Amino acid sequence: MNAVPLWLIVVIKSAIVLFVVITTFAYSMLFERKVMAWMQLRPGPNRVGPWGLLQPAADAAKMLFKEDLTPKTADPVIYRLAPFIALFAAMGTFAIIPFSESPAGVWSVGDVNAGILFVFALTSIGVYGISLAGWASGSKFPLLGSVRATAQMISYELSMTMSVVGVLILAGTTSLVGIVHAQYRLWFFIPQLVGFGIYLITAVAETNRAPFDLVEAETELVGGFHTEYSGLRFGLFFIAEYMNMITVSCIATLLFLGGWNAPFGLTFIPGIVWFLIKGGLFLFFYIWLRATLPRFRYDRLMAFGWKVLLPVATLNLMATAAVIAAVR
Amino acid sequence: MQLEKILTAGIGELDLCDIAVYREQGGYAQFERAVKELQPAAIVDIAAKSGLRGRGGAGFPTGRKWQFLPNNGRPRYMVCNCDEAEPGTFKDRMLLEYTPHQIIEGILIGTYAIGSRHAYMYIRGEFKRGYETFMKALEQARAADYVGERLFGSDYSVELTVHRGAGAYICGEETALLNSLEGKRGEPRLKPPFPAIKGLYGEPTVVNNVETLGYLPHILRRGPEWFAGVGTPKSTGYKIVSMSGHVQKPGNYEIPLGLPMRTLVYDIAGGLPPGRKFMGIQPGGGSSACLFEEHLDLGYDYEALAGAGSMLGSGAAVVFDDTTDFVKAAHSLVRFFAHESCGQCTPCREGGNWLEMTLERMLHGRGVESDVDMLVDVSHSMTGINLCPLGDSIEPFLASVVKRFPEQFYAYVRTPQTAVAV
Amino acid sequence: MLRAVIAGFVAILAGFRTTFGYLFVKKPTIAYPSIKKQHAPRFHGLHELRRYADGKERCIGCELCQIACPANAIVVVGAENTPADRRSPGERYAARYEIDELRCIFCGLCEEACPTDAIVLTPRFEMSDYRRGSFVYAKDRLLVPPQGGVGSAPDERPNGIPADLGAVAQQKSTVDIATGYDATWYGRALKTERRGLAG
Amino acid sequence: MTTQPSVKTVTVTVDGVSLSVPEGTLLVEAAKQIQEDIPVYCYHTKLGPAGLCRICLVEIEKMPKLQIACNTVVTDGMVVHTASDKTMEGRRAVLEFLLLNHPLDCPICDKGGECDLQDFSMAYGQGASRKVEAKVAKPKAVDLGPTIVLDEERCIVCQRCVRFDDIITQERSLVVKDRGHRDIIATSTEEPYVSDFSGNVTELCPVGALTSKTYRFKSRPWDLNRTKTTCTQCSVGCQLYVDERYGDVLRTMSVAEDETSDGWLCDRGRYNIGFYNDPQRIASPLLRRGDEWEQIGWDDAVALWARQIREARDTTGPESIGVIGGGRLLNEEAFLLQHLFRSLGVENLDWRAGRQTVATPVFSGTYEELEAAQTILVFGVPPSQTAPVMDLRIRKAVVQRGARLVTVGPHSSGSSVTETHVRRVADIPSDAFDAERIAVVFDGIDATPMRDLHERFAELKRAGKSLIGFIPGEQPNARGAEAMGMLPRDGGRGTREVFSAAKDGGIRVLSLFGVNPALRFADGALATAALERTPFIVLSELFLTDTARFASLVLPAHGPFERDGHVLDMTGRVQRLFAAHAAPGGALSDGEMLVALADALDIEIPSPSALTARARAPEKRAMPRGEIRAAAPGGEAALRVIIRSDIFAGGGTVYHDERLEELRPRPIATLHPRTAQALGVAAGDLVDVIAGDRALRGLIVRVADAASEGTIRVVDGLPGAPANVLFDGEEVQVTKLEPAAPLAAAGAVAG
Repeated sequence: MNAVPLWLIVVIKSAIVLFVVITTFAYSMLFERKVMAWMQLRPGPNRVGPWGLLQPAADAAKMLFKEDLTPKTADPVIYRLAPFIALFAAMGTFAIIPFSESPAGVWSVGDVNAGILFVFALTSIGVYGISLAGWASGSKFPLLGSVRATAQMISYELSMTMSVVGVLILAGTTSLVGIVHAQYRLWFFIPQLVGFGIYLITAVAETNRAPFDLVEAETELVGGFHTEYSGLRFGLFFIAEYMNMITVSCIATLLFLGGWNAPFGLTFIPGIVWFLIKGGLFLFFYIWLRATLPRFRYDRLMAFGWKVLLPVATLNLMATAAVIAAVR
Repeated sequence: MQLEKILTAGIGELDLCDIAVYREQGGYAQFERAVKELQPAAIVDIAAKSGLRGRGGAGFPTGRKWQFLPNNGRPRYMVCNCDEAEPGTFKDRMLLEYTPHQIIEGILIGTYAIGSRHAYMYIRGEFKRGYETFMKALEQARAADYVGERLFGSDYSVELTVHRGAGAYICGEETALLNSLEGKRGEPRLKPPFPAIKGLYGEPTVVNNVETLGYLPHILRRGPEWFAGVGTPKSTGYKIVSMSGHVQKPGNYEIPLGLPMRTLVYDIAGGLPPGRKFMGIQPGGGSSACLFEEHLDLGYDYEALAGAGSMLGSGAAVVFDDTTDFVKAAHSLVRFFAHESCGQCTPCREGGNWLEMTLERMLHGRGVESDVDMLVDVSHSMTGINLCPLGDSIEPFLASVVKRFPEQFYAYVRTPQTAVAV
Repeated sequence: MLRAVIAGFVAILAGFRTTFGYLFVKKPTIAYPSIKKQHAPRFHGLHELRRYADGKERCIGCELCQIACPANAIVVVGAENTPADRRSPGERYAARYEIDELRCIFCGLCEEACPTDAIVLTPRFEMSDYRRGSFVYAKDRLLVPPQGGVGSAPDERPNGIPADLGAVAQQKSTVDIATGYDATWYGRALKTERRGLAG
Repeated sequence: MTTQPSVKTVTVTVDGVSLSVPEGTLLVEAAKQIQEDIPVYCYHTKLGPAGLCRICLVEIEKMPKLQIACNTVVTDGMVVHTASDKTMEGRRAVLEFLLLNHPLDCPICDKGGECDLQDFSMAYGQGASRKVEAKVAKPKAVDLGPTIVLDEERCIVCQRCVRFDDIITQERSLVVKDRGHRDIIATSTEEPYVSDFSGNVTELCPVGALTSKTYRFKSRPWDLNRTKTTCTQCSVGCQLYVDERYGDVLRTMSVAEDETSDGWLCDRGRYNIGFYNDPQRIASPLLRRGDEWEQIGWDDAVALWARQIREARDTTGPESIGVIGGGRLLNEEAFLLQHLFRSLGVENLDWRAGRQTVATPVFSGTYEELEAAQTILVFGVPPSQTAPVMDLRIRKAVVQRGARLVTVGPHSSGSSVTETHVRRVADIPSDAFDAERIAVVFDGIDATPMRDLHERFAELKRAGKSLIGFIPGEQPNARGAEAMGMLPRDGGRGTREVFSAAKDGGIRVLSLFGVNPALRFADGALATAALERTPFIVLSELFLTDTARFASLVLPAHGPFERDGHVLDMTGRVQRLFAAHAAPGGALSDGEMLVALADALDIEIPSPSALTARARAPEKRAMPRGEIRAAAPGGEAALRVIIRSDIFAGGGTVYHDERLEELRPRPIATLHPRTAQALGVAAGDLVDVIAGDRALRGLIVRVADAASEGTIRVVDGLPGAPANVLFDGEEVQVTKLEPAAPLAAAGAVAG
């Protein structure tokens, strides 16, 4: 151990995680397109490679070679910086996410004892990328998109945090590994069913996915905050979005679905597999949702966030606290 | 039946081409009397009183025609129409070849009557013998000072110019004749203006038929009352009828107008050949409608024939017996009129040819049933809308025979199923 | 209120069931161009200019198709035949005949208007290209090559469909069929899978 | 005339509408008052009724048969039905007859789309023919002459063409041949149909039987973009429609209601349209570099031009600058031209660049007045070749109104009407001046007879007679140029003096606008010498003409149908031009050039609206004195040269219009048979015509009875055979060329 310096280990770990996450991103995109197509009675991408498996590579190449445009009215520095903020925030969370556990230790880049706070901190930064991108584009649709993004983030992050606090109360720790360990017997989505529901909804809203994708809203805002973006910079937003999806999937897995814990005592299957299956299911749910539900109207989105979700989340939190207090 | 001969008197008996013989018969005396004793207006009055009508076909009162001339001091012309080409007509030719002096005298009287000093004689191109005879007679008349300057010591001078046509039927139409005289294409002119106002070389002109002018000396000699007393009140005087077709004695007969056609056919022309049955008669040349058995008792005069739907025309009566194929007869006439169309106006130019081709097709056994109706329809639509009467000449005969003998036409027609377009 | 919420929730679930069920339904998509469908016999596709049996062009350059065209897609300029260079039987032929297939709405009015049955719409519909300009089809691509089958007279066609249209369309194809333009990702030419009139 | 109260009106009822029309009106014209278009084929307003087609049948109450409206004079109380069942049936029958033998090749027929037979068939005809026999076959595509193709099958024998040739042009070469359904249109002599007005028959033809060779199969009428503008091929100022498609001027059509042209066009105006896109047309300014032309940009060209002008003015003074042109410019451009150069102090301004010396008559008259004249005196070159459409008016006056035509000078009128031809002014019959209305047509070249008759004219005017003058000159807008001030004032030099000065090296910069003095100036030798000696010549032209050989800078200009503005016709009427064709990209209009030059020279120019107002309000200027170099006196028996005009002569547009090749005059010398015999030459020989050291070489001899004895007639303005080396009326010698290679020589001069 000593022969290898810590920074190198971190770099190697980061590289592995990045590779895995990027690949996952790439194929989750293909996965989404395929699943969406099937649900819409289409074959989906099938021209590049067998069953369209090389489609992500083709898309990447395309993104790379497209012209990178900057509008005349844009703030050039922020305009160029914004996608990186979004991507950085999205990627940063993977630094602390534990994927599995083995006798040698936890499978994560870094195990942080306040991991959940770190995650929320980073995802909150992510909205800056979107807001800045919209503002810096210097045109009206992106600006509207960014305004929406900000409002939506604030509205739903409250409820999300509240739903997560219930888990923290149950687990008694803010360490992600600790939370997983706390679910060894009982996955938290059972006691925290309401919280899990709120988390599902708010997670979708947080990641600007359908039916809460009002930030992009092609029908009203052309492309929302990324209307002016093209080429690689647009690709970065794209990556960030999927990264966020993966992140919230992982968080959901860790907080509510027992992380890498095997269900029904099927422990011969490695924990990482379970982790992936659970995350994958969560991702599938995302896509399913998108293929099924139409987009919310903006005022209803806000009304739902403040008038339904927040009270319910508060009640849930208070109930959880009351139960725990009573048990202890 | 013995008839009094007026114009035809002496034909076949005397050599009337000789001016001496003609003068012995009283020739040129009336012209001399006219110039010496009568004012032109008086002659016009006599002609009007006599009821003399144009013998060329239209039957327009001669006196009235002369009265139409405007009194504008412009030169005026007399034109004698000897372009006889109507199928079945051969009276002018006879007059031209046998009594040319009578014609000359008639022309001269007419010329004097209308106050003209220049007359034209338009002779059909095919009349070679008649032309030569006439020219000889004209030389004699000139030599005898009937044509020339200051006649009979008066200050009246007259010139007579002879013009030969080139063989176009249409030049029998007066305005086409004038065009031909002027050296233009023999095409009818647009009327109005009529020749009496604007005729030869744009001046007032009278065009009279040979026969019409020929009666003038006789009317002068015997008085208009005599002439008006013959015939019917409206159709006065005599008329030479060219009888042809299925009669035993075809030829020219001079008859008083109003004579019943039965007399004309059976008594004068000798009736039909033995064993034949009378089927029809075309009383007034190729452009007149065919008349039938029931019309035979009608008088041969302008009104009666017009009343029966036909016309007296130039007085060429063609008799048809029961051996006649009326389809062929119609085809023959239609072909003539189609060929003679000058091509100026559309219905005549195109319609005649169309009918000819249709009849020809029927004769060749390629007709269809609807063709028979079409013949009547087309000939009717080309009638009444033409510049000159030629285009209207096809319908009368064709329509009358189709109506009377439709079975003859249908006999040439195949059943529609087997018909093929040619 | 609660009932409404539950009903809404059930409705959403029904929606989820529908979309999930579709995952396992056979997809109706036809894998064009690997697989081609037989289209209607009178399908209106790419035009062609036809010839008479003696090889002369049917088109007389009368421009009636041009005036009939509701999309203003056709340009015709006439010229006079000379004894030395006789293109069509009459006096006049089309010196220029161009159709902008991008403007064309394939309504077939040109075919209707043509007095000599010179312009016909074939069933061929594949005419993709990379430049706009190449969609202006001139006589070089519209006119049936002299050796390319002369076409039957209009009244001899079964059901009014020219018998040899397919063959002509194949001849006039803008893409070289012999080498094949449609292949799988690993390079297998799909010529053998072709169906329809173009193959 | 129409205002006289003596004209009685009659009332006629047409289709229930009561109309009041002057007595004597034809029914077909009366019906036009209520837009009741009675169909006609043979009838034409200007040709009168013919009664041939029988389509204009109408039903008139109290008349048993249908009557033709074209020859029915309306009478008071007449009641007419133009759309009754009987009328329609009559029209249907006539149309059926008309279409019996019509080939129905409408798809390839040039008339298709604007054909009366089509229109009336749609309106009154029946759908199908009942005729089953084959149609009568007649010759198709008969070459009737150099301009016209006849399709006998389409002909409906309305004889409009024949009557046009008879009544309007009085030439009488078209006739109907054969008769019945076999009749065809042909020329009386079997010779090609050659007429300077041949194109009109294609417009008159109600079907597609007569078509123009230039327009044959070029387009269909619905494709054409039509612009109404003024023809500037000569000074008559006919209005015409220009039909253009895809950037090609395809045909021109007359304007029926035009008062100037009376609805007719000459063949030059009608057919000289093929040069606009000629490959030889100059498309950018050309600068001479030795023997080569170099294409330069407009900025450079104008800068060079301005520099040359400024230098000349500053060093040798404005007298060393000359400007010639205006006769081919618009009024606006002519005004701008003189304004610009006058601002520089230049007075050497003149439009006169040919033989014409005067453009504005003392007493102007309209063409209608010319038509009404009782005596028409024509001095010098007859208008039949310089202003053909005006000549039609003269013919109309002579034939239809009985006017007397007297031609004075070496030329006879050349038109087909009777005339009195005298050589000298003194020989004019004195009774010619007795008429109340006298028109004087003067070629504008040699004003001597005008001066001789000046007293006489003044006397006539004092006697209150109507005396009107016309100058059908060589340049279309010469009168406009005069009215806009393109004449030397205040001691300025005219063209002849400018050339004389230039010959002595006194001119440094010469700007020529649309003129070709090398070919057209009366004294060709002087012009050539002057152009050779001038250091810097700027020429605004469409093509590299004979004058361009001397130019240093050639500027591409706009052609006749590419211009927008005003001109004055020879009667002084302002005529409007509208651009009907887009000029080549590199060309500028003369006005644009002048504006650019003014800009480069810092000269203030009037605003466009002021310019237009000026162009519309011409100033009447006193008639300047025409001068011409007198021909050298010669013996009585001397052979004299007569320079004649030809409508298809001229160096520019006609020679770059390949479609007119057949119509261009050949370099021909016409001699009377006896003169030819005396000279020992025969028809077809090649001769040189020599006067002193000047010679016109390689002319083809033609022998004609119409030529005067003791004269040799040559054509003016032929590139390759410039007749202006000789003086009109000069004594010449003729040398016959040895027949070494006559064909090659003929080719050389013809080219």
